[in-house]
Amino acid sequence: MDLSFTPSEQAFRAEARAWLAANVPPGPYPSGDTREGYAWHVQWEKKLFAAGWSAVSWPAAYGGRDASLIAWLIFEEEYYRAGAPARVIQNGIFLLAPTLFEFGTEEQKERILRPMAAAEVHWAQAWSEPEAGSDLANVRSTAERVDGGWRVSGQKTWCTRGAFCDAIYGLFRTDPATERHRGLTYMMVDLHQPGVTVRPVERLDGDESFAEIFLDGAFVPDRDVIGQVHQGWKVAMATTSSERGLSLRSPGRFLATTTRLVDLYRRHPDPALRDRIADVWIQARAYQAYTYQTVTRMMAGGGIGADSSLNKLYWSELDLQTHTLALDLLGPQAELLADAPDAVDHAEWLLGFAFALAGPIYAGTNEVQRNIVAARVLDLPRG
Amino acid sequence: MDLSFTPSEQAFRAEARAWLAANVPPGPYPSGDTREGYAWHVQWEKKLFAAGWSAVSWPAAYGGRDASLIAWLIFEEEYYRAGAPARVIQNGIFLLAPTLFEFGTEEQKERILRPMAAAEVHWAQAWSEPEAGSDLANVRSTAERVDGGWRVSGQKTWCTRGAFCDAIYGLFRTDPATERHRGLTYMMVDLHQPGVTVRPVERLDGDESFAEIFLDGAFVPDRDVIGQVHQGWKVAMATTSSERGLSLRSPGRFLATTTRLVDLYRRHPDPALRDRIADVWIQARAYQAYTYQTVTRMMAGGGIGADSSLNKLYWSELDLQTHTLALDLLGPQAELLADAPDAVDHAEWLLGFAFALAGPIYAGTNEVQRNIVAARVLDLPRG
Amino acid sequence: MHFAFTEEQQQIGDAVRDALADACPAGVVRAAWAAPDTAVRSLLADLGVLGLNLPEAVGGLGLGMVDAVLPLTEAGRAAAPVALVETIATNPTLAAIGEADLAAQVATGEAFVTLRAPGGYAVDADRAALVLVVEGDRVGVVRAPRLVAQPAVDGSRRLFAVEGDVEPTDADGRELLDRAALAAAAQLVGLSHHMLAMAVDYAKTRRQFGAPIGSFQAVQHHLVDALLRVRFAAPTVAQAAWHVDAGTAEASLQVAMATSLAADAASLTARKALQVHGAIGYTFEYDLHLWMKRAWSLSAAWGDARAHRARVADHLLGAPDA
Amino acid sequence: MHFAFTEEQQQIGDAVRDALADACPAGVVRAAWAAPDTAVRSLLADLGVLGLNLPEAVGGLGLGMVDAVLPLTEAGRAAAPVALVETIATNPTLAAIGEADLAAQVATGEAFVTLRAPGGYAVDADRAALVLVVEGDRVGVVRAPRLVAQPAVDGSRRLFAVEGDVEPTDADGRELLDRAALAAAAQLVGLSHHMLAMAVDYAKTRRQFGAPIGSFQAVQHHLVDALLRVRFAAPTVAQAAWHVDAGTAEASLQVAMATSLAADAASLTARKALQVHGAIGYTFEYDLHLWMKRAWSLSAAWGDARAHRARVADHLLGAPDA
Repeated sequence: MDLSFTPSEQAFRAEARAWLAANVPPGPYPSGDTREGYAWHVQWEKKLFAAGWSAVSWPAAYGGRDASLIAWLIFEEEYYRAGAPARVIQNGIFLLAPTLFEFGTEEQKERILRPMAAAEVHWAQAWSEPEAGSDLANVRSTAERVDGGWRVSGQKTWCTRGAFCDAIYGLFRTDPATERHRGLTYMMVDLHQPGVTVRPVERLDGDESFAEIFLDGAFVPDRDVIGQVHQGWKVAMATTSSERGLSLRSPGRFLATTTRLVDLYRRHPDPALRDRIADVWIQARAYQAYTYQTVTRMMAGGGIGADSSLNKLYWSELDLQTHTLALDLLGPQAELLADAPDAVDHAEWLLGFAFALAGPIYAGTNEVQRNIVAARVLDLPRG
Repeated sequence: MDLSFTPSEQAFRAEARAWLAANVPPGPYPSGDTREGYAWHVQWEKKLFAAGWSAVSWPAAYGGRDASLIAWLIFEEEYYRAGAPARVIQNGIFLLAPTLFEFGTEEQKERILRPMAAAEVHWAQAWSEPEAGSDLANVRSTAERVDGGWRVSGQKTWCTRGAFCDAIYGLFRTDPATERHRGLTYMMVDLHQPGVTVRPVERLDGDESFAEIFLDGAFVPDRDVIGQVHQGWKVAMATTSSERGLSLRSPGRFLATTTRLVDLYRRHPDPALRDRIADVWIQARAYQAYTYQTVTRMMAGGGIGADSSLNKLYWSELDLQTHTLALDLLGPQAELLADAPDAVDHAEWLLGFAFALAGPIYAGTNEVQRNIVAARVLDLPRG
Repeated sequence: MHFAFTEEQQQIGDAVRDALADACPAGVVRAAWAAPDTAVRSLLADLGVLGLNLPEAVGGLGLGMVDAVLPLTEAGRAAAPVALVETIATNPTLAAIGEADLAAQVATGEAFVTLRAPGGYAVDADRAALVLVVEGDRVGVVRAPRLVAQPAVDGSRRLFAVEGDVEPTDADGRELLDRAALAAAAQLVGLSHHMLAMAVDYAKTRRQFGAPIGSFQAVQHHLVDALLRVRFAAPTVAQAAWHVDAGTAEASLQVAMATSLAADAASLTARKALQVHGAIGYTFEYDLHLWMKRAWSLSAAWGDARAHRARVADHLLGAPDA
Repeated sequence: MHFAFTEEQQQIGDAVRDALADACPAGVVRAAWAAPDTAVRSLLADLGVLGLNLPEAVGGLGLGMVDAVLPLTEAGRAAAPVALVETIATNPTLAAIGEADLAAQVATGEAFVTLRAPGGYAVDADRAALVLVVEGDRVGVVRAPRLVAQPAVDGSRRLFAVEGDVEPTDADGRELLDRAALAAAAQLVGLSHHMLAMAVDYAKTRRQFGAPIGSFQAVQHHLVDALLRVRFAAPTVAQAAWHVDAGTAEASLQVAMATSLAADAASLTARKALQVHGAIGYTFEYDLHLWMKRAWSLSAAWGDARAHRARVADHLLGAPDA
């Protein structure tokens, strides 16, 4: 056990910190979940990519730096510490890319990864359907075999930033005779083609970033199938329980948020909340320690397994506690929007609270995550 | 709505308060859950009965005062306020008696109630069996028809103070062809007879008050069946969801405990706990308000229904919060037993904490209570 | 001791409920985000609710806070886009400071009086004939306020910062704030009832894993937890109202208790209702957020749960640094 | 950055675990309530655990707190009725204050040194060659203590109030208390693991409503909640130990973090384990209470979760009345 950072890790941190200090634009930033804000963020993503910071853990061949997972955690810590813009391309680089690294062909990696990290091609996840929310295996969208590929039809929903993206990835039923987990195939679908209709859906905070995507015979060439045909569930789950469980919300985010909460307390003190503020600050650091432990194990060849579900439970509940506390500190100013003259910190705590409320829902509800942990970690009988 | 007390309610309160002030012995009292302590408590119960305070809401004919439910709540408030001894006969007067009032024959009421309230005949509940805990309908004990009555066999468990009692009440399967809720009969069983073996079981706090009761052909005369043969489930449930839901833990208990917690705070202050202390003090008073509302409805002819489950959830969770807070205030002294020279308040907070931990388990686990509320109050589909 | 609303009180509550069910469906709440409501306020005037606690001499019903609890609860249930807290709170003050003419206009809905929350803002101040403020323990009047709009999370609650000369009065400030907090608590109970009902309905119909999600224990227990908090908060609101009307020494303490419980209940219910709905509840087009945002707003505007508990703690335990 | 125990550290932990599984079943823990243990303490001496962090010169292993984490955790898992917290905490102090001979006897199990908790008591003080106390920021020694037995909830932890002349030393009191708190935290992690394992086993075998109770979502989620707290507490204990060994400036803060998390995890796990067991868990003859009582005791003796969070709060936010 050596919890100090190696000279090269320290050098990496110093380089990241210096670059961010010199390049992170002053806030507040527009929301990346509106069309105008998204365009602003894409410019930032391009700048990040140009400097080699878009996907540090990727091979240099695809625009990364071959950084270790430890270094990636360090970069994330520095990124959030600097208050840099939220990553609007994260559903590509953090959710699709790990799948491509594990199951993609060389051709796919060559073709897809660099434009993804460069923010030239924009990716949205398309896991949910109207009848497949928590019950992800209940996919109704179909793919019919045609010459050179597939014709896909159906409805995908809650596609984050789907209205601004170029392509989606998700599961399609390629074997009509099957049910649930069997007979599904993991596909990427170009949105710029006939047979695709994208309907933006506003979130409760007013941002328009959700999309419903209606597919009616859109074409998916064979080269856009990831992994084996009919083996999509395995492909999706393997990456869910590998790196994706780690990368969705890295500790740096919560370290930064709780540090800012401490700063907020200094401006809006309330002694009755000291204990709870210390508690969330500690929990964020526990999440950091846990993650360094996990990453050490992964770098030695271990997997993350169902720990990704424990991770998700921990950070989502921590995030909600943190933002609730911030609103408690703010009192009458808590409810003000960013355009209110009296708004504190550009209303980031209210916006953060609203987003934190979604944490126990997205990426698999916390009820489903608890079921998964009960079954896979505690080996309890299925209900 | 009139939340003031009528002159007669006020007079009743004054009379109770005066009698208790003159008669409640100075503490600490021995535990009513040890054999020696039980004997001490029985003497107190006899004194209470002699003065007419044992079961104030009962008809005078059985030793009560014909007091209204409001008056009963008032008496309970005064009783706990005075710090009077815990009622060791409560499983008779609060759990069996309501059943007798609703389903008992005149003969049964004449024969059983007065000796019960007078602490001459001692009653223990016998609901649980090894295979029927949360799943109360899974009763295995049987009753076989014989001349003039029944021969009962089986094992009852977790009979509180069963080792010191004379008789039990519970459900027995009278129709061997039935399963679950059907074919059960509500019976009272004299423990002083052949075919009865009582094994005391120590609780985690060291008191010996649990008992396992083994029945092997013990006799139950017909006159000790309550309600119709084979209709025992209905009899048991009707009273569970009527007065019993109210009487098991009346608000007076929690008003007194939280008032004593405030006193403890004054002796062991800790500003970080002010908010939580105010919270439990408020909740105790919310339970009081809720109960007066319920009782007003009942006195107008309404029932309590599944509200008894909401009650149980509320007071059991409140009690645990209250005692946890007390131990937090006590710090290093929290873990001391009553015979430790440094023990605070005769270790009542530690003992109360241990007992509070049982609250979410006994009288139907809180998980089962939540299921009941979901089904009966919210009308949610059964799982 | 008789802990129940009278038949008359129930009837007024039912009448408000029925009227709002017709006149104030979710679409009307949503519309008030774009264009401030006038119709629902008129309806409440017609029902007598706006003058409920004004003297009969000025066209009011001459009733008290206990009578106001059910109408307020029902306005909360409907998320009526009306600053009813301010009206119910300020009505007795108007009578006390001799603003009889204005009071008469309030009862008919012709005029509106608002109240600046301590450390906070005044709703609909741009439409108000008068802004009341509390300074020290007394009420002050701002007749020519300078207003700055402060857009907030609930688009139907139009907040304004208020500055300007304060004309002092002898009216009791604590009583005014207690009425406001209590009125908000009653609305929070109603808001909670509705959010819970939406979630229960959704849980009965939404199917996943081949069953209605309301059949899963985790979902059931979420909803029961919310119900538990709402059920035990509601009677304390009525109780506090009784103490306010009776002018007992513990009225303000009772208000603090009720408000803290109602605010906690509403916060928890909002969270559980959203969780049970999942993503659909997170959209702007689904109605749940209209109720959630009102709940967030009302549960903090007049002192949040913790602030009211701090008042109770001060009463019980002495001042914090004592 | 390498966040993992070494193979050697794992091996020592496994050895302690295996040895205690054999030599310290629940019956041995229970027996220690009646007659103080000597056998398990001897075993730990034989395994080198008692001298783990004493210099090799006095017969110790010359290791540090990181090395002690797994043995402590395993002693917690077994609820070993041994005052190991006191030994691991006081060992470095003995070396520092020149008690080399005594230290050598501690390593072999011939002698025992105890430590009075701040505001509290000293375990097994009647069997101790020396009682250490902390006064101000320094360690003091009580060589001829007057002891008063203070019976407490865990019958295997024999507490004594300690009075007597205090001989001052230069040894650092904060470091001593941090080692004690951290050792307790490691034991709490082990205790939690065992309570959770008992509850999981019970939930798999106990049937109600025609199914193992572990198949019900409510029971599953109780157990997952406990697991979550234990899993995220454990690495912070190792991390704090590393900071203590490295002597970093934030070592004491890290101990406060780890201790608060471990204490909360153990309290929650005790409660959930009892709830899942139901009445059987509430009996004296079932073993769960032996672990619960140890957890209650250890989670408060060296400062409870809140006290350690208060240290963190002071660090982050300044003094409370600042």
